[in-house]
Amino acid sequence: MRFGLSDEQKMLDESVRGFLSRALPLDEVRRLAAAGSGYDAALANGLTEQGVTGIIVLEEYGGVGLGMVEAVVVAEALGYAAAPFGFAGACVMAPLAIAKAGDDGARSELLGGIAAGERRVAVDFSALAGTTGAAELTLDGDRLSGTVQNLLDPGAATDLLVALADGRMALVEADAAGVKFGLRKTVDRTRPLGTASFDGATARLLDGGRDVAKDVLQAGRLIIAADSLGAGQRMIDQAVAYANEREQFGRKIGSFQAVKHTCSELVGMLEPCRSLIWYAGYAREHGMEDAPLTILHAKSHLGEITREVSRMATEVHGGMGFTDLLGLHFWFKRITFDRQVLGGPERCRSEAATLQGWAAA
Amino acid sequence: MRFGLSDEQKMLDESVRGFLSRALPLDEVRRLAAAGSGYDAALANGLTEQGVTGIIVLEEYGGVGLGMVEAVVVAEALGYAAAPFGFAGACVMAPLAIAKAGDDGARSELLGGIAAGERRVAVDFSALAGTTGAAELTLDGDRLSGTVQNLLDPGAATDLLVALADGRMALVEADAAGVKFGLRKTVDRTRPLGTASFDGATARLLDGGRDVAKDVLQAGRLIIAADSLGAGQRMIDQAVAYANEREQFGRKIGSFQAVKHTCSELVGMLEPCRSLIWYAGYAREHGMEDAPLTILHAKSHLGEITREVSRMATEVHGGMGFTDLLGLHFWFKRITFDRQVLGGPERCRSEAATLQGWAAA
Amino acid sequence: MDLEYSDRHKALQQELREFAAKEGHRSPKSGGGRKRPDRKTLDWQALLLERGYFARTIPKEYGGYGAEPDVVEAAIIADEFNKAGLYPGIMNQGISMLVPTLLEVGREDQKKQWVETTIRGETIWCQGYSEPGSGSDLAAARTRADLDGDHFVVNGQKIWTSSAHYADMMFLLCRTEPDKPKHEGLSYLLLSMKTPGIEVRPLTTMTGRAEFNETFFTNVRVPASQIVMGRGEGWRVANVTLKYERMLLGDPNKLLYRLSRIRDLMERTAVDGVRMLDLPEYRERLLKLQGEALAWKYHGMRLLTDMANDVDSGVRRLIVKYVGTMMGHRLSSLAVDVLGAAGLSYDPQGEDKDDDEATTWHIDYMYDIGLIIGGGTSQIQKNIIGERGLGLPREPKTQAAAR
Amino acid sequence: MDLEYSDRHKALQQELREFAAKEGHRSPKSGGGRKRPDRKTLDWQALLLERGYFARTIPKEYGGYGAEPDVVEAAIIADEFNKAGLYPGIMNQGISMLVPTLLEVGREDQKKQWVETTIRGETIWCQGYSEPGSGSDLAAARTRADLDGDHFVVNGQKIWTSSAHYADMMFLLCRTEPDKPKHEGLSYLLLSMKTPGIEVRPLTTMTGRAEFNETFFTNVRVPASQIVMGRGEGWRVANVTLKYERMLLGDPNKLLYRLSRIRDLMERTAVDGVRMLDLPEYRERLLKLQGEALAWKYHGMRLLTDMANDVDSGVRRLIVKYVGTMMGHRLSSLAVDVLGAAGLSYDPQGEDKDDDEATTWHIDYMYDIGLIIGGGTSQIQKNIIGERGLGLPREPKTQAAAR
Repeated sequence: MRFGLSDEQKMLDESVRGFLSRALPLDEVRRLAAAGSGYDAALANGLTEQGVTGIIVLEEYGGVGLGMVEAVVVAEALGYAAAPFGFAGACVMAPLAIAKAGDDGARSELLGGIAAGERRVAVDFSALAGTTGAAELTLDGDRLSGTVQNLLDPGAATDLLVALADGRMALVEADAAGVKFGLRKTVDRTRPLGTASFDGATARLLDGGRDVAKDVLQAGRLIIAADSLGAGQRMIDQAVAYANEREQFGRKIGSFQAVKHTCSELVGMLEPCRSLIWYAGYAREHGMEDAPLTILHAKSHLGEITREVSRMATEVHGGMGFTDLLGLHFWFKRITFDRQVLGGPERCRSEAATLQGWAAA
Repeated sequence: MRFGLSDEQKMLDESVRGFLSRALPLDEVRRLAAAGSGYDAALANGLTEQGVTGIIVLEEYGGVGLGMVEAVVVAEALGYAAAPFGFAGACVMAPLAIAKAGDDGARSELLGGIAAGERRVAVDFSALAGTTGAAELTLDGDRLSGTVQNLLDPGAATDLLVALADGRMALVEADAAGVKFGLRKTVDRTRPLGTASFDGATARLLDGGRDVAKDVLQAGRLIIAADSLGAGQRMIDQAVAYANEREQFGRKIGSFQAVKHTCSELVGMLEPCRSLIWYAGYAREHGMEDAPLTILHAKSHLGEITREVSRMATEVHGGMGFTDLLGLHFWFKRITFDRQVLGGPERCRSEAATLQGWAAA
Repeated sequence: MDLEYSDRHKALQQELREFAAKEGHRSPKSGGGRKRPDRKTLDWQALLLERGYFARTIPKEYGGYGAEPDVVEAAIIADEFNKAGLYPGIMNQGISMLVPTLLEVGREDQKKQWVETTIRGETIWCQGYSEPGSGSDLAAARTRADLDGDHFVVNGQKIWTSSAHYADMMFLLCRTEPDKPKHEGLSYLLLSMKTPGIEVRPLTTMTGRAEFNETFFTNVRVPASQIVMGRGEGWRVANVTLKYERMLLGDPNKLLYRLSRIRDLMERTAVDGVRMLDLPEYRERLLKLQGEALAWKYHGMRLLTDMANDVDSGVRRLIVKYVGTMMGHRLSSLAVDVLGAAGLSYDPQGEDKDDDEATTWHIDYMYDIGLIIGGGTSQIQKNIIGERGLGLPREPKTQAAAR
Repeated sequence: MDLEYSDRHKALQQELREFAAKEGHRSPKSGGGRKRPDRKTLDWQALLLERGYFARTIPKEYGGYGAEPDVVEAAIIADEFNKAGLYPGIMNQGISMLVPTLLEVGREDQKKQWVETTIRGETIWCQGYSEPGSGSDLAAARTRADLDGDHFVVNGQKIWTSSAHYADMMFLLCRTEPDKPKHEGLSYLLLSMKTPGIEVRPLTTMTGRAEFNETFFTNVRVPASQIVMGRGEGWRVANVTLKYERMLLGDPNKLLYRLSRIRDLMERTAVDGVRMLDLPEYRERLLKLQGEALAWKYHGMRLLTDMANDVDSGVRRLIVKYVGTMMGHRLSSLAVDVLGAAGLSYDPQGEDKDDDEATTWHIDYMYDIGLIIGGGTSQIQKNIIGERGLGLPREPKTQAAAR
């Protein structure tokens, strides 16, 4: 009986973090951010070797066959590294949607490619997530029309998975006829969003009902929350290190209560979030009754906390935090992005109220 | 052209504050709080001599004939002193209601008594204010029935003024037949609330329409906000003095950034509130268009700010702030009271939204 | 992560439900902690100890149940007691603070002598730490204990001795080595409150109740053997106690319980005919706090796991008191707002009686400030988190202090 | 309190409305402050100066309008310009910071030389204060200026010199008396950016734009007469400038304008067909900020009155920068949330072009952090408020620093 990572989970964590810290020194983050595609073949291959692309894909389909606890561990590591890599949509929501709502044919055709890093699926669930820029889609038989603006993980996408407001999901190939697909730069240069317009494009219908689509959305929200946890932790670690190093007024600035107490507050805010994320992953994996509620709170609470963390940790760095020089802003922007996608804190709390019968649906 | 008090207003301020600081040393506050009636004849007589009871009553009725700026100045002074004295209801809302909705007879009969400190009118506007414990009242001709729970300024009340949900107001004598009137102790021992039940009691109808009743309510809210400003300022002054005096770890605690910065944050929060209160008083007095909005914000913003002030200023005092010894808690409780009566911050903001057309009425 | 119920857990859950059905009527309504437990409470406590629903992991030789630590078991017990509305057992300073301290650093004979009677609720302890001149600066304690033969002779004054007026015993931080540097001159003594020379005076707080005392010592003789660890090691022992006190002050179960009470209150309370729960401005506050409290709940489970596995939780533990007490205040703030004007009523009934709902919440709202301050203020906690938890440099010695 | 419009005020209001109708078409869309004003902006600025809608209270001999200070007049002008959507005039560091500094402590010849061309927008200034090693500890500046005959010779490096790449002049804080204690060894020089030996390198910030520069000085010769006040008095002059900078950074009009833009945005933005303004969780945040911003507006009017009456505003002024910049960040935070996922687009166009709405808000959201830090961080501001404003004791000298 244990609340915490197993030895295997710790090994996974160390392995992925080790790889990322080697693969993504600050200069490399900077280079990839400047390119702005949200995808780098070498990085993606390395992560594929780490098992990241197939983390939740069953072994029979060529995946690693692990669960949501492992997925949040990976997500935190990716956030910590500000990795220009699409995970929440491409490696969690997409395979989950296919596994839950696809037929045997879809599963065997698609999941292996995802696990192998060959298929990269951008995902838009705005029609269900309560975001601005909602998807406007119609599906007539297998013909998809309409537009989306918030495709997660569009970098080098081979396929696009979109959810309709009624819970049907549709998968189309990115280069299919009738599809116009492009990237839009976001404030987080490590992760663009995608836009697409569909004009009667041929789609594969994944219809597991609205509950399945919402469940896929919840999984994505949890992963995004875990990503922001990693980004927040990185900012705190950098703030503490800077406070231990920078001198002003003849002293290490960390010896001033103003700075020291800020660092203490940061840890007081963020550290409990890790347990919330772990528990939500565990509850989701084991189909526990409180999983959806916990995930909604994970997304909203992390959104609130990491915003404060991103400001306060930057403040600890003084003017240097505001420059491009230390690269601290990559994590600031990562946090900015994570807060807004798949539904912000207000939206997730509002759903949590409905879920508990505290507000009318 | 001047944003600030005139010389006359400053003199009034100094005079009332001077009187209160002589009349209400901490021991006297303690004694009157223990008695708990919210009224003391000697104090009330002194304040009457200061012109406080007649501050907004026209000179032709025996009052001082001043306006809402002077009234907020007095209210701040009363809050600063934690004076066990009913001002918002008895000396502002009541004479305002009579002046605005009473006929000539009512005015000449009642206003002089209020100004002279002989008539003390407890006031309940819960039916309009959006508080818990709302008034449940019916008025049949001149017969009042029902109950109220939140009578402001009930100490030694001679009359009770209640507002109905439709905006009619009724004035009954506290000892009239069919009236059961009593005090209930609140957490703020300097100010009880009153409860009353009416069983066909003879009432004097003051019907100026709903707008007049709401205007009276707004005046009361502004006065309560000004009271909490005074209480908050007192807590800050005491915190700063304590930080300059108490030593720990071989230093004045005010030399620690943790304490110093807390004091600075307190001033940063509260000081702009004074301008908001002054402006709201001025706008209300001169019938400016933005007066109601400003008052709603004054009540809600002061409620939020002074809660933080009450906690943080207590924290500066450490354990001593939590004891009864320094009496700091009288102001803490004053702030607690002011936040809840006549509609809390959430309610006032909600009204402000409606007023601006940001929300449906 | 491994939180699934094994067959053993399912059996425990079943057992608890049967226990609640069969024995639940014997539970006292509330046990206080502010007063000496009555007969009913003591009997209930004995029953809980026998069944292992209290002090479950304390070794049998000290009166506990002797079970292996298990986070899920602890959660199941808390949960079932909560659901059935059963009193979960006595929580006082002896049980929450002294017992774990003795188990960690006490002598064998001290554990034998004090743990069992304390967890049974028979021996009541109070804490002799703070002094009027040294609140945050605890190590500056000036209460003296001078060795005279085989006794210490104690002279001085303590403040915030919460249950001193009915306690049997005190754990006392005092200065036995006045010539040594501040932190090295302290010792930690256990003494009977019946020893001649002790005077207890009630201390009224902002709640209007005398929840605390000042305690005066005049030539109070304490056998020298009643020291925990050695002379000059009092600061170390005191820090062990503080560790447990700070855990207690941030207890997530208390906060979750409070949250559910506020939700109930919001369902029952209406303004202009609309339930507070249906007013989005209030509901949003409740939801924000629910998110915080859930994170805190799982953080608490993580800490329990650390403890069961003898892992040092480091900064995770150091944040508990600061974060937990602030959250408590935010919760009681919401409750007080929901009560609103009608709920400004305040009429505390004293230690032995139940208070009405509004009074109870206002007491909590004020007492929470006391908790933010007591046991080391938030400022002290943030020093500790930063220095011990994050390795940030201490404040340099000042010229004055260096003198 | 006296805020009523006299006949004179009503006339001014009328005059402004006629001005807007007749001359409004000549107003530039936005004037920047991040770039050199163009011809259209300079012409507009000249018109405003002529009418007294800018620099209204600056004496005529320095190119101003020479009016008596009047809070209501200032408010009417701001209000009418706001309503008509007219550009209110150039705001740059020369105008907001150097001009009031010179008017307060400059020599007569310096005022004559610099005030008029600066307020006309013809002379652009940048600020040479911070250095890489001394951000918060401004008085630790190490850039040297050694007297050589009738010139100072400047060597060193400055950072955060925002408009250095197109500025004509710099006001520079530098060390002229290296043997004197830290705060007494500084002087405040005015120098041309065309002087040989100055190198300006762009400094990119988190917004991705090069809003600032680093400026390097190698044997830069500055006539000794170009000093403001005397040698060793630079810290005093710098603090005058900082006073005005900090006022500027907390400008309530900017915050109110931002608030009204957010309200518009909330009317235009919808989620699932519901306007954000109709979502109570967002509306409540807007209302809270409106309350804060209104208090701030009237606080600003109070400060203007103080200034007009030569009253020292004390702590009221000292809070401006800290409170105003934090409020700015809370406002831009709400804007960024209202924009949501669709509004994550970010594509700054550089200094000379207009950015789209989402990009503009994200720039503000980040730039606000820079404002919280720049001009003295919030921590420094709180030291100043506590020590200068409230009379709290300074931190005692540390043993290390005392050495």
